[in-house]
Amino acid sequence: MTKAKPPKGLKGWAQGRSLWMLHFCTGCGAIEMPPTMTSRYDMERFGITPMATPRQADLLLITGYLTVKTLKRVIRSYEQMPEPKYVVGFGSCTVNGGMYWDSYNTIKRLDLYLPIDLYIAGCMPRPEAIIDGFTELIEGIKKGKFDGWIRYKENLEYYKRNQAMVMDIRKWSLDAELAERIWNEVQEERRKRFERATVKHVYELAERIPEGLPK
Amino acid sequence: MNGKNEIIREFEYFIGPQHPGITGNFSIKLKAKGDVILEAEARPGYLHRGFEKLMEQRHWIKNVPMVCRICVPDPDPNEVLYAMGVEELAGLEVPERAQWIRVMVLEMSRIQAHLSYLGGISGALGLYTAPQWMTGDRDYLLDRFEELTGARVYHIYTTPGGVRRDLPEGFEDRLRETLDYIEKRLTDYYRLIFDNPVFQKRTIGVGTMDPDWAIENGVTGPNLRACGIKADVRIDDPYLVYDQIEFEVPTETGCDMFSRAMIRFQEIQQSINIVRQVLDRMPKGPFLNKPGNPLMWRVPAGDVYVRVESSKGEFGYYIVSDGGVKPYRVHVRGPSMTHGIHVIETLLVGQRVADVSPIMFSLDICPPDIDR
Amino acid sequence: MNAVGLNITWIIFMPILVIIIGLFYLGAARKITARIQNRYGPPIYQNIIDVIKLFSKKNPTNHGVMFSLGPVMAFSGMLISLLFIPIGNKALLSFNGDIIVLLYLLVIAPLGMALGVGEGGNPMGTIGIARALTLMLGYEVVLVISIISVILYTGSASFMEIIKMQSGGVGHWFIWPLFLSALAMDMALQGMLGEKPFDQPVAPHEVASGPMVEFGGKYLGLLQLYHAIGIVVETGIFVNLFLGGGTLFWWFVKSFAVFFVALLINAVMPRFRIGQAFAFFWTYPAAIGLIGLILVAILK
Amino acid sequence: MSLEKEQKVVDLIKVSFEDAEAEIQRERRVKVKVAPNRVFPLVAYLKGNGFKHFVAISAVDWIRDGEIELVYHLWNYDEKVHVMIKTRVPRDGGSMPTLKPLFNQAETYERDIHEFFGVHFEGNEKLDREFILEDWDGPPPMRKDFDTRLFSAEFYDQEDLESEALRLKIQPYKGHLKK
Repeated sequence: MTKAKPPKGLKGWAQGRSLWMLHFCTGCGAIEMPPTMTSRYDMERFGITPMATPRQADLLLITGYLTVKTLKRVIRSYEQMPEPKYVVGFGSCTVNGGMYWDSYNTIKRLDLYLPIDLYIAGCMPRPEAIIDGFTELIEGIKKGKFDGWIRYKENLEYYKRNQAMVMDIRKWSLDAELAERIWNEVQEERRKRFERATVKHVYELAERIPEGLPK
Repeated sequence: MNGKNEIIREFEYFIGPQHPGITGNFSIKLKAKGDVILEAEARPGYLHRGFEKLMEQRHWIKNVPMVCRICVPDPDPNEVLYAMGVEELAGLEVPERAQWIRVMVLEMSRIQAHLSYLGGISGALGLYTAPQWMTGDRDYLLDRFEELTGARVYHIYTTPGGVRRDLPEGFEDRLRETLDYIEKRLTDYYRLIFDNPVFQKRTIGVGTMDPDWAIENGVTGPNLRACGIKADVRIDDPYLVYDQIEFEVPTETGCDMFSRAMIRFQEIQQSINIVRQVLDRMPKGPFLNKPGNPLMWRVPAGDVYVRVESSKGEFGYYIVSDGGVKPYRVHVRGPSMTHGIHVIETLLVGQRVADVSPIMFSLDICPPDIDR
Repeated sequence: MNAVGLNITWIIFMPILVIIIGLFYLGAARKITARIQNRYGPPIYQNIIDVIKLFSKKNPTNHGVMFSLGPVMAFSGMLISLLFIPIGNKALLSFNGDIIVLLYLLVIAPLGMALGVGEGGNPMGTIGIARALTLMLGYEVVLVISIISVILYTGSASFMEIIKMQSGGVGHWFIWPLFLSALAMDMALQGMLGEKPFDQPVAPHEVASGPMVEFGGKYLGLLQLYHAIGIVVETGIFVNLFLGGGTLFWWFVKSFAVFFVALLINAVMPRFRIGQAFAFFWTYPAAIGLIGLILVAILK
Repeated sequence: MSLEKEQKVVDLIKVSFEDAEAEIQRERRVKVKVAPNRVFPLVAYLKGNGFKHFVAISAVDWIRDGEIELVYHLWNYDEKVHVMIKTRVPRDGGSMPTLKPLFNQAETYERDIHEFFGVHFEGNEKLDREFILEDWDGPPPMRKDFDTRLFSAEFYDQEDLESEALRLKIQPYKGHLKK
C-alpha cells in the first residue's frame, strides 16, 4: 500500500484557493469570524466561504474552547467531511486549555483528539491574525504541506483511544466496530481515572490563602 | 383528524449545533408535521465551562478577566456587574469619573451588540447585505474600544474600584466622529431593513407573545419593551449615574419580530445620545480607587444581588462572600436563561420551520450565558 | 456535409463554452454582490477553481445508485434543454413547437434532484426539494402565461422564427409590444434562477443548503455545472423571446444583463417564506401576465 | 434616603407570614428567610401582590452547615423592589416543591440547580432530562466537595497521551516557524 499524500500541482492549487469552511462556531472565537468575513477584512477574496454542511466543507475551524459535549459533535462533523480536509485551531484554549485550564468540562489540548494543521494564537485572535493564518494555510496547501487527515487515518486507533478517554465514542464515530472495540478496551483505565478525579475533596475551614505570602 | 391528513409525515430533526441558523453554539430539537412545528425542545450546554465553579477558585481581582467571557457578543455588562457587586460587598468607593466612563463603555457595548443583532436577524431572513454593512460599521466602534482598553472584544476594563485606565488623549473627538458616522448610517439601515416589503412581510405578526405572558415568563429587556411595557433596569433600579442622564426608553406595541428589531434600532439612537451626554458632562478627577494587594484583599462576608440592563435584557449577579480572599459563590443570571429555553420553546410551537432561525435571532439569545 | 460537420463541432464546443461562461457568470455574481456589500470580493474566476477542487475531492459520501444518479440526471436534463436554446442565432434542434418541448425538459432537472435527495434521507434535503418543487409550481404558471402570449402574438412556437421576427434593431424587440408579458416573465425568472426573494430551496439559515445538503465532492461539482448551465438557459429564454437573440457576443451580453438585474434585486431582498412566495407568484406576476395575454388577444 | 416602600413590603410579608424573618438590605432590596415548606405559599402570595417578575433561583452550598441555601429572587415592576427569599435544605437528599405552577420559567432554574447541586424538586417533570451536562456520572459539580482542579488534572491527564504522540511522531505542522 502506498502512503497517501496531500494533493499537489493543479489539485493542490485549486484546493488552496477554494477553501470552504464549515459553519460551526464552537466558542468565543466565533465573535471575530463575522468581522473577518464581512466588508472590512473580507475573507472571501481568498476564496474562503462558509458552508452549511460538513459534506461540502474542506476546512473545520475550532473557534475556541471545546466542551466535551461539543467535541462529540465536532468529531462527527469532521469524520463526515470529504478528503482532503483541514483543521485550524483558534485561540489559546485549543492549544493548552487557556483560561479554562482548570475547568471540569473542557478539553485542554485539541491535537490529542483531532489532527490540527494550524494554530492561530490569541485570546481570541484578531481578524488580522486570522487572515494571516489563512494565508499561511493556503500557501501550505498549495505546496502540499498539510496532511492532517492522513495522520488521522494512519493513527486512527490512537486518536480514538484519546477520544474514548473523555467521551462515549460509540454514538459519535462513523466506524462503529472500531469504536466499540476501543471503547471496551479503555473502560478499565477510564474508570480508574474517573475515580482518581472525583475523590471527595475535604473543604478546608482554614483560610484559602497561598502560603508564604506576607501578611 | 385521521384519514386524509395522515399523508403528512411527522419529522423530527435537530437544528444545530452545526447549523448556520443558530446564534452561537446551541441546538433545538423540533418535531414538525409537514412545515408546522408541533414541539420544540431547546438543548443548551455546548458552551458550559463551569464559570461559577472557576470563579470560586480565583481571587476576587483575578475573576475580572474571566467574567467578560460569559456573554460573548456583549461582554461589558458582566465586568461592570461583577465590579459593582464586589464594591457593594466591600464598601469600596468608586470615583465619580469612573462611573461616567463605565456608562460610556456600557452604552458603546450596547450599540455594537445591537448592530450585530440587526445584522443577525436580517441575515437569518436572507438579507445578507445588512450584516455585511453593519459588521463593517461595528468595527469602527471596536477600534474605539481598542484605543480605550487595548482589546477589541474582551476589554477587561472595569475592575472593582473604577476603571483600568483613563481616556487617551483625543479619544473624545474620535469617538464623536465614529458616533456621527454610525448615526448617519442609521438612515441607510432603516431603508434597507425596515422599509423592505419582504422584511415586513416576514416579520410583522410572527413570533408574537402576550404582554402579560411575557412578564410572568421572565422576558426582560428589549424583548419586553417590544410588548409595550416600559421596563428598563436603568430607570427602575438605577445604577452608576444613569439617574443623572436624560434618555428615552423606546417601546413598541407589536410584540412580534418586527417590533423587537425596531426597539433595538431605536435604542442605538438613544445610546448614541447617552454617550454624547457622557462626553459632555464627564467630570475630571481620579478614575481608580485601588483596593490594595489583590492577593490579600478580603471582602467582608455578605451577599448581594446586582443587575444591569444589557443589550439582551436583565443581567444579574448574585455574589456571596464568606470573608475570604475568593468569592464563595457567584451566580450569573443571564437574560437568555429564560429567553433561550422556556420562551423560545413556547414561541416556536405552531410556527413554520422557516421561521425558527429568525425567531431565535429576534429574541437575541446568547447561548454562552445560558451555559456559563 | 459541411453543415453537418459544423453542427458536430458546435455540439461539442457549445456546452463547454456555456459551462465556462456560466461559471464566469457565477463568479461575476459573487463579485458584484461583494461590491454592493462594500467588499472586495473573490476573483471572477473563483467558481472555476471551486469546480476543479470539487472534482479533485476523494470519497464523497454515497447513499446508493439513485443518490448518484440525481445530480447526473439534473445535469443531463439541463444539458438537453440547452440544445433547444438558440445561442448566437444558431440552434441545434429547431422546429415549430420547440418552446413547448423546452418547458417539459426544464422539469427533468428538479425531478432528478428530488429522486437523489430522497435517497439521501436528510430531512433538510427533503424539505429543500419540496420547496423547490412548490416554487416551480408557482413560477411555471407565470412562465407559461408569458410564453403563450408570445406564441399568440407571433403565431409561431419556434425560437428561431421568433428571433427572426425581432431582427432589425432594438425597436423590433418584443419587449416593447409585449411589455407586460416580459415583466411577468422577468419576475418568474427571479424564481427560476433561485435568487432572493425566491431562494427558499437552498436557504442556509433554514434548511442548511437544502437539496445539496448531502452532496459533496464530485456530486456537488456536477451540481455547480448544472447551476452554471441553468443560468444561461434560463436567461437565454428571456433573451430569445423578448430581446431578439443576437450574435454570439451580443447574445451573452444580453443574457448577462438579464442576470444582472436579477442580481441587484437579490442583493437587497430578504427571502419570502415558501407559502408567501407561492402566493406572490400566483397574484402579481400572474395577474400582469394575464393582462398582457388579454391585451395581445384583443389587439391581435 | 427613605425606605418607605421597602418597609411596606416587609410589613406585607409580616402580616401573613409571621415566621418569616424579613429585613431591608438596602434601597430596593429586601431579604426574607423562611422554612422550605413556606416558600411556595410565600411566592404565591407575593405574586398576587405585584411581584410578577421571577428573576432567578440561586443556590449556595454551605458545606460547613451541611445545607444548601436556595435564594428565590422576585422583582416588582410597579413598586420597584427586589425580594430575595432564602431557604435552606439539607445537602443530602434535600428536596423542594417546584414553583412551576406559579412561574413557568422556574422549571429551567430548577433543572439547572438539580444538575449542579443535586437538589431534588418535587413535581418538576423535566428534572430527569439532561440539561447542560451530558453523560456526566460524577458528583454535582458546583458542590464545594467537588474539586475542579483535581478533576481537570486527573481526568484530562495528558502526560501519557503526549508521550505516545511523540512516539508516533504526530506533530502539528511547524513549517511556518522555520521562516
